Amino acid sequence: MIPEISIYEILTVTSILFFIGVYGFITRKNLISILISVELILNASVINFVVINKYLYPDMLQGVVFSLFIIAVAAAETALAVSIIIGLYRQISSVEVKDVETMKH
Amino acid sequence: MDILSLFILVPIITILALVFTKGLKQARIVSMIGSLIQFGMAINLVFAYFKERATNSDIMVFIRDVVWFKDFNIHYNIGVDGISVTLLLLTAIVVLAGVFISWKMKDLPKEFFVSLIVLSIGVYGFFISLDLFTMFVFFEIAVIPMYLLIGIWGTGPKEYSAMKLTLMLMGASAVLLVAILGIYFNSNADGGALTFNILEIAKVNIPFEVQKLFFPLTFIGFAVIGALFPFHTWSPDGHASAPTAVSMLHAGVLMKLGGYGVFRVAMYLLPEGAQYWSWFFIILATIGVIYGAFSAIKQTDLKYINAYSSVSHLGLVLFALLMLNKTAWNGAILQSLSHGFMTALFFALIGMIYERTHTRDVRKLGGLLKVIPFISAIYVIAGLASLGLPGFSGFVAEMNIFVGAFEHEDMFYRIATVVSVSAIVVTAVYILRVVGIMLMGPVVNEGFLTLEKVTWYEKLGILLLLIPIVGMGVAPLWLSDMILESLHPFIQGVL
Amino acid sequence: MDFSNFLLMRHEIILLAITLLLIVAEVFIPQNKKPSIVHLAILLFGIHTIIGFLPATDGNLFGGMFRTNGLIHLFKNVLNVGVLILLLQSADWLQEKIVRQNKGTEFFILLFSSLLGMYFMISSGDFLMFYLGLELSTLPVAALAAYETANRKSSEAGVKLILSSALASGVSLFGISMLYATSGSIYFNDIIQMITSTDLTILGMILFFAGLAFKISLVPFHFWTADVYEGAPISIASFLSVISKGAAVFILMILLFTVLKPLMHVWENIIYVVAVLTMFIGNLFALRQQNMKRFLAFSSIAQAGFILLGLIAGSQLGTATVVYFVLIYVFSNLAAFGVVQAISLQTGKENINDYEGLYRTNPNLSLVMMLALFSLAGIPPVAGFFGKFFLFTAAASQGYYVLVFLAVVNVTISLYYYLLVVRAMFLRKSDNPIPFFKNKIYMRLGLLITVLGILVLGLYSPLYDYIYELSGIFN
Amino acid sequence: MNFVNIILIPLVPLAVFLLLGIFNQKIKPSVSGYIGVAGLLVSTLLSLNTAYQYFFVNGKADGVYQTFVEKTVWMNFTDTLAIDMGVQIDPISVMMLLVVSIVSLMVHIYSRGYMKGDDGYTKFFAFLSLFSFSMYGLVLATNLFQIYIFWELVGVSSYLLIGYYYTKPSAVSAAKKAFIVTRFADLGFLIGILIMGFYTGTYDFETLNNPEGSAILNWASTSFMGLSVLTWALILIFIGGAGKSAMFPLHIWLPDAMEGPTPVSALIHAATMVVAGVFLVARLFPMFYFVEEGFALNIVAYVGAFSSLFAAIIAITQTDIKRVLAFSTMSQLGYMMLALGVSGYEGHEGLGYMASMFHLFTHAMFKALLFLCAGSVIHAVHSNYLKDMGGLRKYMPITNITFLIAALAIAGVPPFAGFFSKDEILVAAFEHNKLIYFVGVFVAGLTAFYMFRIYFGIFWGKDTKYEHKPHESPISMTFPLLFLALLSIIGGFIPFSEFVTADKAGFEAHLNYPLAAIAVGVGLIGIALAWIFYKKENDLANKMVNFFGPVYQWTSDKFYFDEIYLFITKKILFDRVSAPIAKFDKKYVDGTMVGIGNKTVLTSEKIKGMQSGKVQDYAFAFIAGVVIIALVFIYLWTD
Repeated sequence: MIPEISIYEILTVTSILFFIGVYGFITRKNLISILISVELILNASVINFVVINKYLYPDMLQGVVFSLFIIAVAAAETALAVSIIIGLYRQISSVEVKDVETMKH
Repeated sequence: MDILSLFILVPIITILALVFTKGLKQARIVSMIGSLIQFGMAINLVFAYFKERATNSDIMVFIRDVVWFKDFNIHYNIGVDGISVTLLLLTAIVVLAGVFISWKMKDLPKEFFVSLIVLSIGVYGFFISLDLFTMFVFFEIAVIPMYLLIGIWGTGPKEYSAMKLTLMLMGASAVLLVAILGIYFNSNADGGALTFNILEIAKVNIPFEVQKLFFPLTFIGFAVIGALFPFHTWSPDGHASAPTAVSMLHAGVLMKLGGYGVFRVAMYLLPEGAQYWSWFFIILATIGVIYGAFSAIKQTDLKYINAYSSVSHLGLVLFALLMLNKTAWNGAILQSLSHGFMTALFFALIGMIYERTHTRDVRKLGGLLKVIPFISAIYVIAGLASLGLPGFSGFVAEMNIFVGAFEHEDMFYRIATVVSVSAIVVTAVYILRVVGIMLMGPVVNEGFLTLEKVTWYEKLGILLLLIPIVGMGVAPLWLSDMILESLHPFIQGVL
Repeated sequence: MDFSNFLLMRHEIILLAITLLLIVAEVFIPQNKKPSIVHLAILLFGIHTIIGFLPATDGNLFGGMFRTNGLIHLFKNVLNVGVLILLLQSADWLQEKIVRQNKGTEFFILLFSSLLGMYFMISSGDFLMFYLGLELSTLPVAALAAYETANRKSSEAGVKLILSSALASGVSLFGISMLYATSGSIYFNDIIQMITSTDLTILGMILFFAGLAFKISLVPFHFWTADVYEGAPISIASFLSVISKGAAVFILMILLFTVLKPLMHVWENIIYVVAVLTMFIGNLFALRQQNMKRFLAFSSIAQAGFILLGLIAGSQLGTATVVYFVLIYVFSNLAAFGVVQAISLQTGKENINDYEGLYRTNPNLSLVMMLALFSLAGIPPVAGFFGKFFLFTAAASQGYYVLVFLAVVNVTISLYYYLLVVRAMFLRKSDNPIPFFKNKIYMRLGLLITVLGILVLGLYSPLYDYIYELSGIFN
Repeated sequence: MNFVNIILIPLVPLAVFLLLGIFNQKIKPSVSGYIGVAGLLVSTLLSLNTAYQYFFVNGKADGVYQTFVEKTVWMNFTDTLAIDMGVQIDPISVMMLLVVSIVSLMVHIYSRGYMKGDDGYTKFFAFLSLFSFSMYGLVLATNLFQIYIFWELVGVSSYLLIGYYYTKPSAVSAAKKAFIVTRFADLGFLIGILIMGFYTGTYDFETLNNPEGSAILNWASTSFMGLSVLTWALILIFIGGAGKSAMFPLHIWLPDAMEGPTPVSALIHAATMVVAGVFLVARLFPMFYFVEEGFALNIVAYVGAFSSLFAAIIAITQTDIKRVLAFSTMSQLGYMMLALGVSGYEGHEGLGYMASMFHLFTHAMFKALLFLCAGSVIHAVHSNYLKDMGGLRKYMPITNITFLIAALAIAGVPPFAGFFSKDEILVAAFEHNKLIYFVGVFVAGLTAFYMFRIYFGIFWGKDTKYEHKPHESPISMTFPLLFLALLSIIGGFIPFSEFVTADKAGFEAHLNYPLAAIAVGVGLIGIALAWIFYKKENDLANKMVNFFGPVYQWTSDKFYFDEIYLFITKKILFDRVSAPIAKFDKKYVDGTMVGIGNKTVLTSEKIKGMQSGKVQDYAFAFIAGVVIIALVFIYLWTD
């Protein structure tokens, strides 16, 4: 709860964050950096939850709790993703996104 | 078990029996027995019907109504009137004849007969059901086996023809489905419950706007299988590629579903829509009649000739149905029957000729009367029947249609009638052309001199089909009266 | 709270127990006995499935985070049956995996935890539980998609799935946050009271919807489907296309009909558009597929499009028809995948033209396949026809005749490509057809059940009536 | 009347037909011949009995011949319209019974000799019986639809008999032509029937023909394009009759029909079937006469007159004796038509009607005789062409005599039958329409000329050398000749006007000597000319040919009518209509249906790029989808 910053600024920031993540996801060449962009997207929503909770509905902690869970799940997700990517790397020794286009049409 | 459900049950049992058969001999015996029983039941049904009719004056008799899906108010609801009885008889005869004709089916005989009988189940069910949903189910059951029957046992570009036939008919049934749903959701127009029951819906007066919207869908949905111009193109290719027995069932029975459906559903449930649209479809039907006849002239493949003549003859059925009067409708039903027997007979004969000479190209044939007199003579008779010679069923049907159509008070309809009457000359042209080239004249091919004479099972098949043709032609009174009195309620419903 | 309430979570608890037990077994069963773990798993899960059918009571737990009722219970059973069939069909494949690559147990563990996730997802009472369920059901599948570590395609499938699903869940989380912002709660019951049709709510709903549409693989959120199906092991492909899709459809339906009911005037249009797109795109792509897995992938996309016709009704009729259709779809699609599985297991062939002349060598398999395809295409008298017809009825009941018409056009298109497979199996004669082979008992059992389902479910009307009265709950 | 006997008349031949037709292979030829003859004999006796009963015992009531009808419903159309099957006994039907019976019997007997040794012997007799059955049914018909039914049946039996030598392409095409041309005419007939039934509400001749009946009285009630609909109906029906009776321009089938065996030509294409048209007009005569002051009747008259002239001219130049006879038949039929056309109704006014029927009767006899003679000649020399004949009188005296008698009869030389009937016709024409009268007289002359041309050509003229000597035909063939010759001699003395008249009340007909004299004179001139040209072998004929040049060419080519028809059917109908339709069907109608399918497949090929396999493209599509949906449903589509 920061007095001189209204919820709108923060939500704007999170939205920008979200779209940065999306942009990164779409443009990065490297699978790992795509993962990072995903993290950005998730974090955008995490911040959303916390901020909305704090600014709008301060009497309950649903948003905050939610955000904790999101963080945890995100960690698991990343771990799994990285392991799969490593599995891929073992075969083609590359984590370039252009190397995962064998199946198409 | 009531007398009608047996028409579904017996084929199913036959199929189950077929599953355990080995080889051609057992398969054909089993299916022959099955269709013989069916045939007997059909005959019996006719008498039972007369007995029932004497006491019972409902629109439909032998009604059996079992709730199926109660939330949709879907019932397994069956019953017959004079019209469906005759059509059931037609089906039974054609199927039996078909079994005889395919006596020597070499490749996968068991599967062949199974699919054949599945098809017949669909047809029987369609003719007896009084519930739109059940009707639709049987309709599709009747269509799908055609794909395998043509695709596996056919000749020529069979895969193409089979696919085309199936898709066009299924597309039609898709349109039909929309129409059926439309009728269903307006069946409570008078505040009753939603229902698929034809007799119930007929009592409801569905709003004119709705009828105007859904009649064309219903009509086209059914008429495609009745080879309505310009949706007829599935039938020539389908016929040409199909094996003999299938062509017989296809032209003899399956295409009747169209006319019957139009009559039972489109005309009966949406009468105002029918009146509103009839002029338009009359034009299509008339074109079909003339067009089919003319394009038959130029064909060289026997099966194509008959396919196009079917387009012409069945165009006449739709034409008559659209005239919305009793005589014409009577003619339409009679025409369905007579065309059923005639084309079945034609295709049977063509099949025999093809089996012996290995060609269906008229230009390669000649002088068959000398070498296979029986088949050829029957072919001539069938030809004469199909060009509407008195003494055969075709004449009776066509005269009913023409007289009935001419009774229409609107000049436009009478002119249309005159136009379609002129088809009888064109018919004569293409029939006699084939007879002249193929049967008469000198024997063109030395090989023909040693052709195998007709066999007993072929004779049986032929006679099965020939007798009704002559019977209807010589003494039409009982049949046409039976149909006429079944038509009364419908006429009251429509007009 | 007294512990009898935990009986409401019967499914979840038992499944959890089974999973843990399998982990323990993995530790204790000696190497040479490993294959028997398959029998164990199937046995246990079979028992679990049967127990599932015992009558259950409705109720909530954890202050409404977890709720269950007759329909949800029924649906969990449907999922169980599906998974059981799937296990039966993939048993042989797993055994040889175990023998050759010494892996297998984790398959069950991952599969079951994913199923557990779905349980939680469909009986979730708030967005948190929903989110957890969603993730729990997605992530293990991603791992399973990459199961064949030796196979590049498999890993690629895994990568594509995990990344896309991460994005999807991110987006839908963002949406959920917006819904939270407007309604001030993550509990469905509270949201129902609070929700109003503001732009932010609609935006939130759309974002959230995208997340589920991704799992159901609706256009334009479907692209991952074909690639993942093709790369992943067949069992996983069929798991994705049947079980997870079914679960997602179910929860989407619940949310649309309850929480988002006030926004119906919006989402019915969205669904209209998406349905049309999905049916056409799915069918058009399916037309030209050669690989059976890809083929089924697109066909399953198209099927999802049909399902939306039930959702759009937004009534008890809609609920009933959707559940009924999904139930039938489970059997039909599993049958199709089962045959593909069996053949690819024996010969490694997965292309349509490999199936040429199949009927003459393996009539039974071909017949099963034909039934399955007819059921998917909606040909009477097999179950699929009834499912589709009722879906169309549901749509028509709201006056969407045009939509129904487009749908039946698509039925015709789909019939074309289903018949292409039938053509290959029945019409064509091949010079080197797939030789005759006999399936192992599990596979046969798996196929048998599906065939029975396809034949019986449609004609046996009381089942539908039962579903229909259960469906009253959400309206 | 005893209707059982009458109904048996058609049924016996039918039974014979079924018997011979079904057991075709089993029965041996000689037997089948006897069966056929026996069957016809029974019918003949029954007919004679009927005729006697009707004309002399119980037919008349207060001076007018009654009409007896016995019928039963065959099929119901509407509440009013139905097809009945039955027998109608009145003067013309009884008269026709006699004609058909006698000629048919003679032909049956004759055929036993003529067709001996032909491998289709049984089939032949089966067809003959079928024809006799149909013809009886036709003449006994009680209503338009029944007559139409048997009309078609005689048509088909004629088709079968013309195509009897079915391995001969010419025979096949002739049969086809005959059937299709008549079928085309029947189209008119059928439409006529439809109109008639629709406006009068009945098909029964009794009701239609009743001069006080509603049908005739209200003829003016509805009109179409300036004419009463009934007139249209009658014209259309007459087209049907014209087709069967080979009236111009529907005559083209008759000459080709000579491809059939000669007895067939004698029976069907000379004596019985071809007069069906005349019979039909006579059947509906009251309608023709009363409706719109006989507008339709005039058409009948002029068509008849023109046809008779036209045919007579062509007959002169033909070299195939059967074709000469065919055209002569056509010309005589024209005579009958014009006679009906100029006839009145009441009493002596109805002379033309009576004369027409009279001529029908006598013509049946002598024309059948002519054909049978021709047959026996052809039998002897195995050729139809005059050039192969000559001087046959030495070899076949009986044929020679009988042919001469027949020729004299047709030339209208007293006291032979033809003289009387022809004279009555000319009188009737003279009283009503001078133009037609002159045509008639001219035709009479031409008839005498061409008939004696072939007579001399066959039996006199050059002495052709025959490789094997021609001989007189066996008794089975000569007996019919003699019998018919007898009838051709005495037939004329029957007081026809007592029996067969338009109003069914007999009247006193007497020769009109001046007119008779003119007619006979013209006839004799014709004969004389023929004598000069063809009695002795000389080159006068060729001189004439050269003199006329092109005209001769046209006539001998029958004014190119076959070619015209051929052009219309082959070039226009087949190539300009059918072929395009067939092509259109394949190309466009079918093309569209197939095209829809191909387009779908093509589209799916086009859009495959969407599935690019790049996970980032998928993500982009995902986000784009979300954004677009959001924009659309938040800003555009907000209802």
